[in-house]
Amino acid sequence: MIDKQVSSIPEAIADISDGATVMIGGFGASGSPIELIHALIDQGTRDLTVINNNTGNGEVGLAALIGNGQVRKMICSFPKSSQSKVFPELYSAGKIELELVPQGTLAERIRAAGAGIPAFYTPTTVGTVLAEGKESREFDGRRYVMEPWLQADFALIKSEVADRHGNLLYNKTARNFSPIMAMAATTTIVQSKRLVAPGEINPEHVVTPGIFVDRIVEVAQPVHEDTLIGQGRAYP
Amino acid sequence: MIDKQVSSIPEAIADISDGATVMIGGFGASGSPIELIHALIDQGTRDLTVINNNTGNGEVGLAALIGNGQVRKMICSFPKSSQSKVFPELYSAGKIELELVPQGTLAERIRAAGAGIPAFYTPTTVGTVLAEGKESREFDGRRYVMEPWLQADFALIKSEVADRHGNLLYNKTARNFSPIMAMAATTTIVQSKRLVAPGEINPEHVVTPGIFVDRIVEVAQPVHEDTLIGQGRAYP
Amino acid sequence: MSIGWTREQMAARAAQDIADGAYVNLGIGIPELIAQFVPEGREFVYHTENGLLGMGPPPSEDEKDLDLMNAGKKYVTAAAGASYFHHADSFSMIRGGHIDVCVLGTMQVAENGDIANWSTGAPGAIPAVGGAMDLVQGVKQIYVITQHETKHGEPKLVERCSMPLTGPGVVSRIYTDLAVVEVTPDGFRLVELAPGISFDEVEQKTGAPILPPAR
Amino acid sequence: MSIGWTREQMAARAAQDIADGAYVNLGIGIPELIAQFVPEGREFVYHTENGLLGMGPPPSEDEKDLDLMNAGKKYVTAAAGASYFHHADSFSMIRGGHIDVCVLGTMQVAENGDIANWSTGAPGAIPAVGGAMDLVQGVKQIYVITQHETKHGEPKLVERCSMPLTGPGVVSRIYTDLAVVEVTPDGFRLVELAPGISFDEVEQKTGAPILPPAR
Repeated sequence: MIDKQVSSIPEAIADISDGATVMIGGFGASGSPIELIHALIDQGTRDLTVINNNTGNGEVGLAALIGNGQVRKMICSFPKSSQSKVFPELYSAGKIELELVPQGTLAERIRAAGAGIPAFYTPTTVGTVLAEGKESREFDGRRYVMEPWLQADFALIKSEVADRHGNLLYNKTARNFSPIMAMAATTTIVQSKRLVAPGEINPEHVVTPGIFVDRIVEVAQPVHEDTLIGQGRAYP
Repeated sequence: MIDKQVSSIPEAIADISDGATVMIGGFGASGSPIELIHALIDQGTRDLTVINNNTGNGEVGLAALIGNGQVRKMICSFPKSSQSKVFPELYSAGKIELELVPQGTLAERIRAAGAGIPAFYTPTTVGTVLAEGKESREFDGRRYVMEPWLQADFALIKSEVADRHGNLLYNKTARNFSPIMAMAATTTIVQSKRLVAPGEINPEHVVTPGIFVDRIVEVAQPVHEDTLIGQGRAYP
Repeated sequence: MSIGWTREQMAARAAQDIADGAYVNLGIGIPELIAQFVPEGREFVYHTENGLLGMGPPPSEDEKDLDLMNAGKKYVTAAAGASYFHHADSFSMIRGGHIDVCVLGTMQVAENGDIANWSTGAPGAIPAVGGAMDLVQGVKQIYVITQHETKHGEPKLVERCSMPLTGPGVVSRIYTDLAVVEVTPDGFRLVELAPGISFDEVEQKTGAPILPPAR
Repeated sequence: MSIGWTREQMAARAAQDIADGAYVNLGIGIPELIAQFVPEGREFVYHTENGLLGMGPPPSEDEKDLDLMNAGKKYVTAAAGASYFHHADSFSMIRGGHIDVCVLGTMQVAENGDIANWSTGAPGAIPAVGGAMDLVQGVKQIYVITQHETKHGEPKLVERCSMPLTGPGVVSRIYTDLAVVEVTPDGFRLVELAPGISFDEVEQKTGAPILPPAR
């Protein structure tokens, strides 16, 4: 029988090892799988390459993971934040690498990895410094740059509802990068607010089909990054 | 105010002119916008390039459009059908052109057009006669062929529910190519079984966001291609 | 004359080699029978490329929905835990390597894993490929179920395919009425004989050398 | 000293040039004010690149959902007729040319339509681009709202951008506190002056030649 549920968060992430590439869902605070990230801090895994649109906020979640020195390299579109000094300080000190990718290219590279497309062409960055070193060519008289897929060993995802097959629903704009990251990672680990029986999610409404999910752990009352920041909290 | 509803089928398709490229949703009989296709037969538009996975069934819908001599070229993955001799006879007589595209490549080329991606690489067809004449290259030691986007002037789509913004829901596997065709065509024309007020479709459940839709016409009791064929019907 | 396995037995034998929890795409014909022979205690999830994961058995007349069909255009049902999606997402599952096993029928399969199952290559034939080339390139394991010989007594397991390829070097296992054969770097190798069938007979009816089972 | 338009008036003026039914993406800052000045009888649909079409006004404290924000990470609401989608679909709307108008702030805009609004290019600055480069390449019309001069009295409308480009030749209209300016093949052309502002003043504060209004 298919049952992707695991009973604890530490068990869900136990095989994320030093040097892994990890996609983390969320755009800003919305959709960030805080409990999974904090477990990764507890586990002490190091030398990570992390893919996320941003670099976290405050001193919790992704910012705390970075602040704890566990991240070797960030791949993101917008590493600055008004609410976090963690990444900027490490970056300015030369202690963390950055691969800057425009947001739409980041999304498309992730989707391409999930879809078995090793490279594609996009007009984004043409005529800018971010196109330097990239292969480019014309189609129908317009210039485009070639971009490669972006794969990962793991994806950490937060969902609203899940079943044992791994079918997922999200809450509003918390959806953001999570469905495509679930497609692109070798192993996709989900923390879900609710677990329901197969069939309780209408097949017409499924956002992430179960085939893209490997493990689900129930986190019935997830803390929200914005709430933690509002309380001035730091992790650990 | 945004209101994409038009009051009649002939009005909805009136500007499809001779020589147009038209995507038609549906996989076999499921999701085929029969009423829109029959209106195109009534209108007598000729010299069409039609994009669909198949070439229609029986003597109704797409098969009837082809049989009526209105289609110059088919772009599809599977032009044979046990239920239609229309395309095979014209093709064998050299009276219709065919661009054969593997099904997944067809879907991805359509999606690429909607997503502003002029070309991408896929492993599909590598090592086969269908890769002949295509540009190919290696990524990470595996060979891929380059495929261009596939754009269209019009898409004809069947939906289950629509609102005046053009948000769409489909019924089961009738969804198939319709959401990506809606993205890829300059003008997307939808026949919908039901029209509801904005807000009645849960924003979490929308399959095709309204931005991809241009016109909606209500067809409250659409005939199903399989029903017509079962009745031995021909159009006109 | 040999007896060997029936179509149902071939499907049942192939089903034995599919792991619990596998995502499976079944081609038209004998492969479809696999769904009737899922081994005790296992659950397979069926993908059909027109846009359904979690395909269930054919509907009763009451259940039948004209908009719920499989890639072979047969009416089906949706199992609990199913999901619908559009064609680009469906082929992302295939091309992206998310489907574990695809079981296909074939016209020819070669000792190097080449498969030819989409066109005879006869002049004047209308070419029709569907999703076959996507499946053989994208799915993790490609299994073939086929009669060992054509109706005319010619081998379907050959040294090199004479018909146009669907994909090169993609097949890993072959289930015929006579035997289970694996494709190895050294060519065909027998895995198992059908009851009453000898290795000699299989060797004789195979159009390429075939190695005895690995010890 | 000139008076010219306030931030609100600049936004209201830009809103006049957006057609009924337009799909609109609004940058952070003054562009966001446009939503408050939709002309009578028109309906705009707002796209926010994190995954919402049909963005509504900020929520009341009761309505607030921590998972419903815009690309500027401000809490928003969803209007009737809204839809949620993932990031690849969201940027398909942008890159695929489905958004009608994007209104952005800027640091510099050149007479050839080049825009520089993502990085000062100062050494040691942390680069951060977000969706800016996707928007300027993908959206049908790129409008800019900006003060005519920097805080230090330097022109923001220039012959060539000195800062790193966001995109080349993409801007069609510029709304400043002093004037509305269009980008033509012949360079900047005045469309309209703010009340109390003379053409001479605009000319003087623009870092490139500016043509008088077309007749």
